[in-house]
Amino acid sequence: MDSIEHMDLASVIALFEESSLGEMELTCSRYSLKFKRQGEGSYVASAPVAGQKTPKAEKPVAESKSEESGVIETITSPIVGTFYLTPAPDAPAYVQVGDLVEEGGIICTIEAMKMMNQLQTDFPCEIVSVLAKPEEMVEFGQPLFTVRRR
Amino acid sequence: MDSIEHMDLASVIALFEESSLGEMELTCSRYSLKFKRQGEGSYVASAPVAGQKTPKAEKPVAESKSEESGVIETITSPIVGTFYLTPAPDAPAYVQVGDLVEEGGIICTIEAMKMMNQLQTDFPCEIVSVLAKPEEMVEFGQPLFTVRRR
Amino acid sequence: MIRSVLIANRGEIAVRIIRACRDLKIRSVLVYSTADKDSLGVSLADQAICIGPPATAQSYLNKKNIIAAACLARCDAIHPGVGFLSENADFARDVEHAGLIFIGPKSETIALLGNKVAARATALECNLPITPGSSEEIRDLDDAISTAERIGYPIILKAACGGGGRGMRIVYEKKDLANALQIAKKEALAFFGDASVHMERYLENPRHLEIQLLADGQGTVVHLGERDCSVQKNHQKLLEESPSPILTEEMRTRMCQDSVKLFEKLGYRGAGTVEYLVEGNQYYFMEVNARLQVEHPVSELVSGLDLVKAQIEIASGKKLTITQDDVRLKGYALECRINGKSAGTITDLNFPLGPHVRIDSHLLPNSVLSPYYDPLIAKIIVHTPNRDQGLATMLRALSEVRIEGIETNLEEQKLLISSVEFGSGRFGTDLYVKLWEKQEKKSRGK
Amino acid sequence: MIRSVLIANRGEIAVRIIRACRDLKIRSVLVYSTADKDSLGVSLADQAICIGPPATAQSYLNKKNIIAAACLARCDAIHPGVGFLSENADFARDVEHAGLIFIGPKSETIALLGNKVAARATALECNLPITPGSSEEIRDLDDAISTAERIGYPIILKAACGGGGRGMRIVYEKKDLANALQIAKKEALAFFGDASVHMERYLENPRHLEIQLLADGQGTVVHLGERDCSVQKNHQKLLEESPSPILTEEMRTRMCQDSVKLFEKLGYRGAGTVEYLVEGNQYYFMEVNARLQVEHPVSELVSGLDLVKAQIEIASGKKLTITQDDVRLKGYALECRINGKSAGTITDLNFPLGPHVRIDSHLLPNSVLSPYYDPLIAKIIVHTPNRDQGLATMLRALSEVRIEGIETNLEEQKLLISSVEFGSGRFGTDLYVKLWEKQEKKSRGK
Repeated sequence: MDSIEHMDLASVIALFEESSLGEMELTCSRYSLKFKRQGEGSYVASAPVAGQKTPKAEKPVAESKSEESGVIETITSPIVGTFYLTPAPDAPAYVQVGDLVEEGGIICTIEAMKMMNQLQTDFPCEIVSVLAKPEEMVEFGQPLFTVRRR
Repeated sequence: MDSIEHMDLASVIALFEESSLGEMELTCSRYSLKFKRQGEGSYVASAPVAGQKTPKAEKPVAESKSEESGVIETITSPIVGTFYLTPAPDAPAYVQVGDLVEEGGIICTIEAMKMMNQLQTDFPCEIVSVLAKPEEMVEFGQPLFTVRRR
Repeated sequence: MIRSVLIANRGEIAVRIIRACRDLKIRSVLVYSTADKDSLGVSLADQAICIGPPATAQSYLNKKNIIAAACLARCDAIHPGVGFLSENADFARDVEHAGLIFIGPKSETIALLGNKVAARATALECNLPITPGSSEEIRDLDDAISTAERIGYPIILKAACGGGGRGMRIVYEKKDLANALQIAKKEALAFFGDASVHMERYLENPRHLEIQLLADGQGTVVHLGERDCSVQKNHQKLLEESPSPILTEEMRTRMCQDSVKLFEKLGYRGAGTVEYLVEGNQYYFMEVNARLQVEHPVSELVSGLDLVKAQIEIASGKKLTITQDDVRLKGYALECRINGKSAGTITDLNFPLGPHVRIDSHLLPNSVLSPYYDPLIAKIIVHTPNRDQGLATMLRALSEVRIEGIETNLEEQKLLISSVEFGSGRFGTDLYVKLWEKQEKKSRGK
Repeated sequence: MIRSVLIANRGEIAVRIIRACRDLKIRSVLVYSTADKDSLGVSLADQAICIGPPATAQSYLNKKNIIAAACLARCDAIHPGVGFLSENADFARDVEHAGLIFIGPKSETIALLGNKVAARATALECNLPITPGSSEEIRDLDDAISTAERIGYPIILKAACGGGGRGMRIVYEKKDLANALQIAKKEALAFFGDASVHMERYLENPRHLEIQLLADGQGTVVHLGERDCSVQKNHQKLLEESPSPILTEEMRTRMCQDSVKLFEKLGYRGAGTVEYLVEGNQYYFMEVNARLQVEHPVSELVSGLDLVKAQIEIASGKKLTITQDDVRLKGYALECRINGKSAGTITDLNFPLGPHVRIDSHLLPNSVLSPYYDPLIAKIIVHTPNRDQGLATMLRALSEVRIEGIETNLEEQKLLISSVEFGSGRFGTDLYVKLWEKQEKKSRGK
């Protein structure tokens, strides 16, 4: 059985329900709970605990290690630069959603220090969505595309 | 059996249920709990806790409000001063362990600012133990005696 | 020679004094009420003695228990901090009679200055400008009416032995005078045990300035310049700065010289402050605070001196080793008081660090801001070359503060400091109310 | 005019620079590796840009990504902090070529000073005393043997382009010279890409002193006195103080004047330090640190100046508005570095507050002390009237520190500061080892 601090909510509720208790309050460093059986009065409450920083939303999704086909993966930026979907302002895009791309196919360029860095895929895939905004800065690890392995 | 801090919730609940208690509150460095048996009436609790600081050991035990005889109670110092069990250096002690004291009986003196403050009991009791060291400083709220109500 | 100090106070000022003791290698003994048993002060002091329950009358104002504790813990001296017994002449006398050193002025000085009428009279003797009014007690309604005619409305009635805004009544018209006099006398009696009141001209929107002084009681008095404490809410100071943005060098010189003169006349010993009201280019003596003040760090930063250390050294009989010429005021300091607006457990607490920032506080994460006592959480004080940089640094510091679990005045303070009015330096004691009305209007406009 | 600064660093120095930017109302952009995404710097900066994975070669040393980030975030300037790229002449040049301002010396100055042989030669031109040795590269074993004979054993071989203790070999006897020379050359090539080494007399137990300077590159150079950094462990500084307890006024004057002369000769721009070894009443030029240093707060406190602000103002083309006469060094400052001895999550963290104490840190409760980078937790710096009080105040501050979850050097630092040896001011760079041996003996004795 887990220590109190690391129990999941379902287990705590189950224990309370199985018991003959009318009310229960539990506070530990990670959370705080109050239970009261139905019909015991009108009060039902739960209280969060402050502290615990929520993780940042922009956490880059790491590329999946799986080699299975059909798996959805995220392609992230390997450098800091400006993201372009087209080789030139008036040229057509390298890829569009739904395109099938071969291994080594160019999918975008990232401009840094006046250099155009073409990004190639490591594996054959289908473009599922474009995540970065064209002509805007991308940072290291920023998700650019989601793709499906073929 | 685990120490209280490391008990799992199910065991705590079980112990409570097996007992004849109507209510239970438990606070330790890791968590805090309150239980109440079903249909125990009007008591509605609110949880304190937080500051995981363990309460100081010297916390004076509050005098019990109960008027029941036989109850063990602690008599604490109402002032800051030097604790004496005798009215004079060579005189016999006001009380000794085992003595029966009437309401208003003198049990010790506390000297402060060259004044001897005689401490009387509020109720008839038997001296169970002497907790403070004679001729040493006692602070406000410091336990001086444990007594049994008569 | 002081080897051991009993601190008869609590909160951040107790911690401040403990730190000074440690810096001086002096033992510190702190008294505390049961409500403060888990406080930072109790854990930092070399010894801590419980003196009573939460109610101040039975603990922090319990002279007998405090002095007994000092004697039993073999202390040489008692530091009263600010508030509580710090301006209680009887306490100072009892401390002296118990053979201990009272770290503060002589009890006679405290007694004299505690009576507003007597203090005004002494200031007059030193030719300090005082607000037009009676330097004596108002005898009766006729006396009140004629005095009010003479000095002009609005007038303010004050308890002769009062302080802290209590027992004051402002009167704008003659028809309200009789009733106000009656109430003021009743309040004076109720709060201070003395029905005497006196009357002064009421300044509607003055600035509050005060001159910080140090005197050794052996002939040397030095001043550390002024603090401008004009930003207040219900007579409670919120921001204090030095130098004042409105003071001319000429006015500053006169106010400082007057203050030194008064302290010389008083034979004052220790740290103390002369408070003034300023309107336009006129200043008026208001009162002497015969003790350390909450906002003392402002003067510490501009002067580079340590006022608490100085208090202890003066109390131990040392002469001041500095003269006025040695006091070099440098740069600008601003103090911001962070107060709780509710009591309770502070679940998360983070103070700003880094250059130019000093924090005086008695709270840690998971501390409880006690419902029994004043709600000060921390004093944030910055020291910079000038006011413009001081405001920027204070805003930087405030932006790093994190307090969870209780409500605070942090946002109000940010609003005040970033306001055009505070930035300009031109405002009166009504700034808080004005800005708050503005803010309310904005919220309503939405 | 600098309106926006990119900070190419991490940890407490990044936070220090962000605070300076905020005080100057300048926008701050911080680059960070994925390991630092939850750092205080990232949360305090106006913008944060991820530039690579934890490995420094791909993040904090990744010039291309850093400069690209600066351009794309429309920064005017890059502040390199300390360490990493702060003394990399190529980086400074690339920054300049990208049309950005490098907040530091000109790239040529960095290049010149990065070569120990060239730096020694320049110091010699300015008539600075240097340790007996070769001012040129050691050509071969014969050259080594004759040079060693001339200057006397023990000698030290150093990589000409080296630094940080790497590529050094101490030789006590002639018979070990051939082997040592071979290894030193190999290490120099491996670490610094250049096999050149030179030879100096090895001082066995010297003091490390350094003079802090500020120069605007437009003719004005001022010094802020010395820092004594003699307390070290494995060539890493642990404690830094100013003024030094061993320096006579006459020696101080000469060292400061020599340092100013050298910076004038170099046409130096920005903040920089001249390091010296001191033995008895002799001092020897060692090297120039052409950047900000970790221990800069010590000089900030005694001088009342803000070195990071000054760096930014100088970089923006402003002339220094102060002359040497305006620099008034006041009191005593001591810095204590609190380092982690293990990485991990800091479950509880409490820094000391109150008067005379400054804390520079980048950690909060629940922060992770990263295993990838240097283990500095906080710099605690005190400023007091004199050394005796400084030591007392530092011990007071250290006694309030609470760090849980990782191991730290807190107890070692307390031991050092409270030791008779450190208290006396008379000790060498071997103090740490000596005290530790003593402590070990004591423990064994038990």
